[in-house]
Amino acid sequence: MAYFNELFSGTKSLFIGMGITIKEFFKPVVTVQYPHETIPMSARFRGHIELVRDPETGGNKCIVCGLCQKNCPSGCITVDGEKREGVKGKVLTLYRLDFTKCSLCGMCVENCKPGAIQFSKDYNLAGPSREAYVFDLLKRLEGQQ
Amino acid sequence: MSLDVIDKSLETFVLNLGPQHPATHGVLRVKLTMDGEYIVHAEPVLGYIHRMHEKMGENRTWAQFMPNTGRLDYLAALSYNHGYALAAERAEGIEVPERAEYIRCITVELNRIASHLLWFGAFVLDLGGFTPLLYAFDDREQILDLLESVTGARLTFCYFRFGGVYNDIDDNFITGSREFIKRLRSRMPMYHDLVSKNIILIKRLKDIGPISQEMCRRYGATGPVLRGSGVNFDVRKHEPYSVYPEFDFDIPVYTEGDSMARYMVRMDEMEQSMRIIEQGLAKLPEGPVMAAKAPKILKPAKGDYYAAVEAARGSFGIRLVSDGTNTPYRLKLRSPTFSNLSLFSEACRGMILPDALALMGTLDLVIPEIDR
Amino acid sequence: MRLEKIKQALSSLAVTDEIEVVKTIPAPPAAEGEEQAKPTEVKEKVPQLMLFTPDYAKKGFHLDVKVASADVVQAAQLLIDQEFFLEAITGVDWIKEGQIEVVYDFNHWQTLCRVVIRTRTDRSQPEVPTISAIYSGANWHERETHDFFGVNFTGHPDLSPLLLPEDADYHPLLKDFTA
Amino acid sequence: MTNELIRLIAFLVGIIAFAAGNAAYLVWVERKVAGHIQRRIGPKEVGPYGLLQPLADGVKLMSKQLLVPDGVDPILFKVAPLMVLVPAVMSFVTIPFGEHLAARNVDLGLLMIFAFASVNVLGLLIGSWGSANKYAVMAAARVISQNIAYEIPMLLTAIALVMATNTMNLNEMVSLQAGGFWQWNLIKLTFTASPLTPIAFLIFFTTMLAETNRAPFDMAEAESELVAGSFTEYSGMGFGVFFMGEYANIVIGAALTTCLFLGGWQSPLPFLPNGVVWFLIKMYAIIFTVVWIRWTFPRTQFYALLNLSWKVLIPISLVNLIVTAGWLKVF
Repeated sequence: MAYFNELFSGTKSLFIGMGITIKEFFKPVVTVQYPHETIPMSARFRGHIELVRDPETGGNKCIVCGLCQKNCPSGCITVDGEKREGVKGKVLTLYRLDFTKCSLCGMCVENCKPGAIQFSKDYNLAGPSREAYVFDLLKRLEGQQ
Repeated sequence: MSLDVIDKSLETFVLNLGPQHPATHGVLRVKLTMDGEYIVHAEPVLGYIHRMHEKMGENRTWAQFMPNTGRLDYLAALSYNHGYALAAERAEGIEVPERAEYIRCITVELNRIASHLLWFGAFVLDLGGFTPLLYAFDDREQILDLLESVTGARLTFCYFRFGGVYNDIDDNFITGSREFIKRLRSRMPMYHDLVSKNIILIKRLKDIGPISQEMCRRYGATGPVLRGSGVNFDVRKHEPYSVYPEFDFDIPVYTEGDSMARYMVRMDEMEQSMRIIEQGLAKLPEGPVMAAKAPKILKPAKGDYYAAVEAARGSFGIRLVSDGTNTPYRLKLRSPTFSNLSLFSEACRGMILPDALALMGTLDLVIPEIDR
Repeated sequence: MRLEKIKQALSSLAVTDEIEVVKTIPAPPAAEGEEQAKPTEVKEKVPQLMLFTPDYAKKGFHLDVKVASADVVQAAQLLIDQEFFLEAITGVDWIKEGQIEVVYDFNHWQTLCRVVIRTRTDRSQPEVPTISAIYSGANWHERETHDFFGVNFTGHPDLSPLLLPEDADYHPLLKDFTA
Repeated sequence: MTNELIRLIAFLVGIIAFAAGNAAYLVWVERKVAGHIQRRIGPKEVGPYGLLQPLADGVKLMSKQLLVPDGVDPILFKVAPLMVLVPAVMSFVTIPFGEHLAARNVDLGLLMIFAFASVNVLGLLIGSWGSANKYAVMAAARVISQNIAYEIPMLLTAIALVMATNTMNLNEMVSLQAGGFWQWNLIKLTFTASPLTPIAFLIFFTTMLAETNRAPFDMAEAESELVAGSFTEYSGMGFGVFFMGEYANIVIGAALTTCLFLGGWQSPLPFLPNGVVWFLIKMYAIIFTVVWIRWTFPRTQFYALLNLSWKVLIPISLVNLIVTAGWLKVF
């Protein structure tokens, strides 16, 4: 007898399963058609880091202390600055980020006292070669003028 | 049904369940000596994605190793951050504020549900059913959005710090999680009807791949694999850490020890995690999110420390040996799937290939975590 | 209760080591703990039974026993009889003392009792008998420790590299390993 | 004589166009239906609603190099795809699409289709054995035992039907089912021949699924276990021809089910005119169910599949046969 009721309960479970999929068949589509529509990134999304624009001077807030360079686990930041007379502290001349090695952990942004760097929001970073991922953040900042 | 394999002289051939195969999630190679459809001997070959995290640990400061822990098992990365943070806090003796503990538990449980949902989809895909994978991903997407709104990352979070969490959660995270739990609760019966009660799947999983308790003890298997064989061992209850004692949730245990039992353990665990999140959100205290006197540069006292956490796949343990400097002297990562997989070669002897793959699916493997 | 039982069982295997203890007044022979008087420093070798029960909250384990490398198999047999399961095997390279330490972690399903068994072997010729006959899970753990530290587990069925490529003869986790 | 020849050639061209067109656009239907079942939309980029997608696939398959790996038996490797496609297209000959739209009105039409149906299994076997690939050999072993196990219940249900309608000629069988839908074999026979006919219909449908290696029984191309089963070594048009063969088989199976049980080109209501349209509607409804099943169920376990056939389908179809015989004897 178990043979029959297992048979019936089996076929019943099959039809229930098909019922579910046909219900889903008529429901609206859930996916986002990526190349045509894109979803806005959340406020705290961690893209690659970028220099923050200082509202007064229009330049960057970096004091070239090198803390981010020291704290980065994979050593992908190289910072260089020079002393200019009449300017207190150092002026940033080079801020190179090797994004191929960055693991987006946020140690740099977290330990930056003046808050000179932040996470950017862009995520589609297709590039032809590895060098395309070595960003010069200073030029990027000026580029955004 | 399992062929009792007597002598090896049978005419067998070696089949490579190669590093590139749809059913091995990641790069795991299993050298199977097969006699026709039956497996005579299976020998997993590891190391295809071995990155030597432990050596990286030895030449980075304590805080710099945190992103590595997320890369071990990227499906439940927060549990690994939690394990490492716990071990370091135990070594240094840092007190974590109440609110941070609650946030940690809530985000870890959300991450566990996301990991189980992905396992559910991928497992049924291994058995041939394609559609449940996409329904599960639909739900999982909501968790990833929630966690992204708080931590900024979707998969490899680097959200915990020694003494607390990176930043606080806001209100729409709380309302978002509650709304998510309501939605997943309404969809769970649909999953059970579509998959768990389906006669084809029951026939595929019932008493296939039995794993006995004694085998689990000899191999040190933990997590849902162990709970599927009738042992009530869950680090959250067995070795309570963080604020888990405040939540009342129970541990699903099934005694049959076959693939169906392990499957049902994970399905019920999703329900339990939802209960934890609800209680966590209800009791969320106010207060700081970062310990007041968390040292910037960690220098734990000499000696070795051990901390274990219940990750989605079992008990993840970290053994830190510190010699007082700011870089760890030795950092051992005890990965749960490493032990779970070690019993595969004994468990799948005499089975046919599809059942062995079903068994491997229930072991819920993540190969980067095995290879470290 | 379980901690006491296993402590009794393992105390027979525990090794007594000479530990340099800074102390002046000869404290009573310390069976269990180890007192440390402060006033004047006199370095004295005191036989000390290497069996400690550290505070779990601070260290993360309940019992820490140092065993001669020959008795590892016996210790493992004792532990499996009391239904402990093997959590992990860790190698630590103490290059300054010229020794490699192999640490075994055991835990128990019913009651929380993490037992740590340590052995020390000489660094140039590390030899430890294998416990894979008792704990089959140790098979992989030992192969991995052999990969990283070169510890030769005598009696191990197949000590070929597990995580490193098949022809790897280097041991990366040794402190003097240069890439 | 010549107009008979012209008629035959016209039919031949029509059939091959029908088979090729169907094979291409069933892929599109399958991907669209699978998409919507999974709450996504399926191909949309190439052409309006992705309608040109099959053409793009066809061009891609043809432009790919047909790789013949060494260590492979060249003759078997090349013959196999044809052995799957040719019988499928051949058995279109006897399917009565419309009143007069049947290429050859063969008296033993049903027998011919079953004969061809068993040949395509041979094609799969030769293909996987020829490609000297371990996964393919395992797939071959499975496909053979699966098809043997599912040939018998298919024939038994067909025999029961033939006994009830005492004709093997598909055209006559369809004309017997004239009148409203209550005249269709599925319903008429339940009262006149054997009450088990709906179950026989289900068995016939399941065995048709198994014959074409579809849905829960896809042992030939079990992606998640045997990588790609019998088609592992095939690339380019070799794989394309196998694919067309598989879809042609599904169309044959669906067409056969409509002719035998659902009254081929008969209109459901008596006053509506009969015509090819009804035949196509019913056939595509069955094909939709085939696709629907594929995207709902996991694969059966190999032994459960064999047990299902030997212990469940065959006994029931035997009972159906005996009941039909008894019923006909009595009345």
